[in-house]
Amino acid sequence: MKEMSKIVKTVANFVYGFILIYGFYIIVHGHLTPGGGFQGGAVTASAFALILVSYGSVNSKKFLKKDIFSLFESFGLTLFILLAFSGLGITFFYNFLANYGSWFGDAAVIGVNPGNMNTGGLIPLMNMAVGLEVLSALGVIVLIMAKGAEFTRKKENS
Amino acid sequence: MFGLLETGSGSWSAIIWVITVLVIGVLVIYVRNKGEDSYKKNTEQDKPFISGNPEASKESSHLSASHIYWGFTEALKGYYKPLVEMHTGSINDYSCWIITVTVIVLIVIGVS
Amino acid sequence: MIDNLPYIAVAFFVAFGIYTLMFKKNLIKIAIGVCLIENGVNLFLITLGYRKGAVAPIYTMAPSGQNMVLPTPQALTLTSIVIGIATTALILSVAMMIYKHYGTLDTDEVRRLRG
Amino acid sequence: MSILLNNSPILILALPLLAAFLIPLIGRINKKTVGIFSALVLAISLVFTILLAVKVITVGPQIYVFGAKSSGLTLPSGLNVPIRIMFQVDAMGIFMGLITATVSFLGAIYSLAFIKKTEGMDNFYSLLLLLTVGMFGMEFTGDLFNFFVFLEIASIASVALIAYRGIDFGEPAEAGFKYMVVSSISALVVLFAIGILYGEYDLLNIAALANVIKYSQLDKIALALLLPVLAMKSGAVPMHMWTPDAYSEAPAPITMILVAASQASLYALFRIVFSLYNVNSNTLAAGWIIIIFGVLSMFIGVTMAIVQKDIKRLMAYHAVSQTGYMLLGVGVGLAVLSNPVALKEYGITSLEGGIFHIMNHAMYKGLLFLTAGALFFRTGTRNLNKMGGLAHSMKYTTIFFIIGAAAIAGLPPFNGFASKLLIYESVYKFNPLLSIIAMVVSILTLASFVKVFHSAFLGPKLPQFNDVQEVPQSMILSMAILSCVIIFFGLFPDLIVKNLVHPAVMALVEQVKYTGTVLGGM
Repeated sequence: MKEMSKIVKTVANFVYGFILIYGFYIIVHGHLTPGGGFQGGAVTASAFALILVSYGSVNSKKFLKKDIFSLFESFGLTLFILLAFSGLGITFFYNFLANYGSWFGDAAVIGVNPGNMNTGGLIPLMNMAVGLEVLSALGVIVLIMAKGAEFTRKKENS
Repeated sequence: MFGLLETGSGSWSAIIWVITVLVIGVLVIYVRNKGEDSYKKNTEQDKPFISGNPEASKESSHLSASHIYWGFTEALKGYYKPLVEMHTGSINDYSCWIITVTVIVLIVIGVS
Repeated sequence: MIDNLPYIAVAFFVAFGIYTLMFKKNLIKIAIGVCLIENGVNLFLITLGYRKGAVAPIYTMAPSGQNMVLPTPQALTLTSIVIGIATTALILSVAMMIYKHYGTLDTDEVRRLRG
Repeated sequence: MSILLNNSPILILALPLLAAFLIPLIGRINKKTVGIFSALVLAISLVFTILLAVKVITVGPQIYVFGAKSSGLTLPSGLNVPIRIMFQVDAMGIFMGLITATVSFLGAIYSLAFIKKTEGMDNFYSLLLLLTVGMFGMEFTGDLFNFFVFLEIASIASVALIAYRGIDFGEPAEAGFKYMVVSSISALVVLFAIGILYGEYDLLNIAALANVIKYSQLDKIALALLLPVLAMKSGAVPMHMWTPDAYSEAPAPITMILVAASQASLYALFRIVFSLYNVNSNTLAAGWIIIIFGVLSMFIGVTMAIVQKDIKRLMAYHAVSQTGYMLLGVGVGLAVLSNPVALKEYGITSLEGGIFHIMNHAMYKGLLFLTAGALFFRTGTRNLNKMGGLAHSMKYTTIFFIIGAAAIAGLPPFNGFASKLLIYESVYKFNPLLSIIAMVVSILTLASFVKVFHSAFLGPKLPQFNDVQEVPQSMILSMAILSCVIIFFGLFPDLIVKNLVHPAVMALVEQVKYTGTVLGGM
């Protein structure tokens, strides 16, 4: 992909941070509001896609590295499955942190509530693991597809 | 020991079968050994007799796969031609078959 | 009639998807056909859980005393969307690989395996 | 120890899942260890499966609930619904689980030597483990939506594995594309049917659904949608076209696992018609549909196999044909399900034949695909016309091929004969014509394997294969294990039928056994 005009790049620079923050917001509030790991991760990954489109695949290689993305991907997945394993004393996926008082351990109010962040037990942690996984996995997909598009363009030109 | 597998109208035991085959095999070998023994190794008895023609080289005598059952497929040409043509390899046809069969099954189950 | 509108939309989605799968000759269009059917099925699931005049099933700052729609189909739909993303990404990447080797996306030519 | 044993239904899945996610991390440190690591994990999983099988056969069906102590959730109104995701492992599920565990473990061992390329090798093993997880999940789950998720996991992983060589060659990518499209159609149709059932009964748990199902018009539609697409995933004619493409282009160990994956779909089909619908539905119609799928698969599969030149494609058509036997046996059992006299007289036997054939087929077809992979590994071609005289240099492979071919053709004393005998004799009482077709197909199977044997192994040593050697030890090991299993099953079929197959059949036939374990424990 080629670099786009200066206007696009400036706007992308400006918007990039906001999209990231919004994505992380969705990930962290996954247990309270619509959204969660996957949705937030997808939003975050769209920021990477924006950078890729506006700066072109050659320039964006400096800050979007496939290697780091795939490392984070397997890290997030492993974290998720380890969290699931951690409840194995009772059953797999058992939410032992909920209502325990410590991390995300406040008892959730049944019914209408103001939305206390500090509830949910393992669920917010799992959301974060999934969010990490999804943002990096979609980042890898976007990068690989950009690489493939490069190849097909070369083939069409020749 | 000879665990019998009940098949509803009889039973089957592989062990008995193996023992029977071994017994018959021993008998056959015994009978065969009683026969005339005029064969001698490494004489001209070993060579194939092709009406005096020279023997073809071994490499050229190998029969490749598409020649085997040529007669079978040739005789059933009317069956094979449409069947092979049915496997077009086009993804559109694959989905066509799935949809068609699903519709037929829907009708059959719905009516029954 | 107006209540059944989502189901009619589902029928259209699925019908167009099936049409695309059966008659369109481009691999990318076939990927689009799969996406269409998937969206139709997702819409079907969402509609199953909808109750008229109900609000979203989120208790955070929820208006009290109102009916909520069924959350289970929404969870199912979310899962199915996630799976759908993976499927679509995989179909498109494989289509790219096919284009790399065959130089075409026409289904009539992408059939070296047959017979 | 007991905590491990109590959690064994999930550990069978979760350990390969954890390993699949860890492998990319391990692969960064040392690429060579990933294969041994995944084989090790699958071995542990196999051990757990055997332990669980002993428990299920002796104690009874096991229920494993995710994230809670009991399967039900009592609402404030007093209504008790089985809302949680759960695994329900009965004799039939564990029967399939044993097949999956064995096959994937041997596939991993075989891959140690077979997959030579180091680039992307960690991804290969990750996907292999994910495919195993998907298959286990399909076999153990007691929840319809969960079944859909595992179906998709298995099909996505298998597509990625089929197209694994697609970077270098075009054909694997093509096969992967076709398989992906048909399997996503089938998965979406399954999801649609699940949506129909959910909309009608507000339940996703199979046992709870089976308890309330009425066979209304909507249920009929759901059944009619589920039946053909699951038959398609297991490769029934006339929707079998993806099978030869996918099986021939995947790497050989993956093809062996794909056979087991298609049987997992077959298991789901049986689960739907037996455990979910059972006698509530019109079993005669459903049974005859399955029988017709079976007969078509048997006959068209084997006749197409005779004219093939590609060795793996030929074997893939045989896989279609052998699937027909299973469908025939189980279809006859289903058709007489609501007739207790006929069920007792020949229905159970026919079901036993069909179910036993699933395991036998996974073993001998796996062995045959592995020998085909061994030929490809050494000669670099799959074309039978270019092969010849390989028995001179690959003695072990030849022996294994003979064992596999004899088993698939139903020659005594190998295992194929035992299950085919059960099918022939019981189906003959149901309808003689079907039995005769089955026998003819068996003869044609033998004929086409004679062709493969003659053109690949017999004949003079060809000059271009002068430096061909026997395959590496890990490949021989996995083929040898499969051969031993085949011979053991062939010599003592009664042991297997009595201890594994008969409980599995009864778990299918007696619906109460399936529903009772969930609803009784609530």
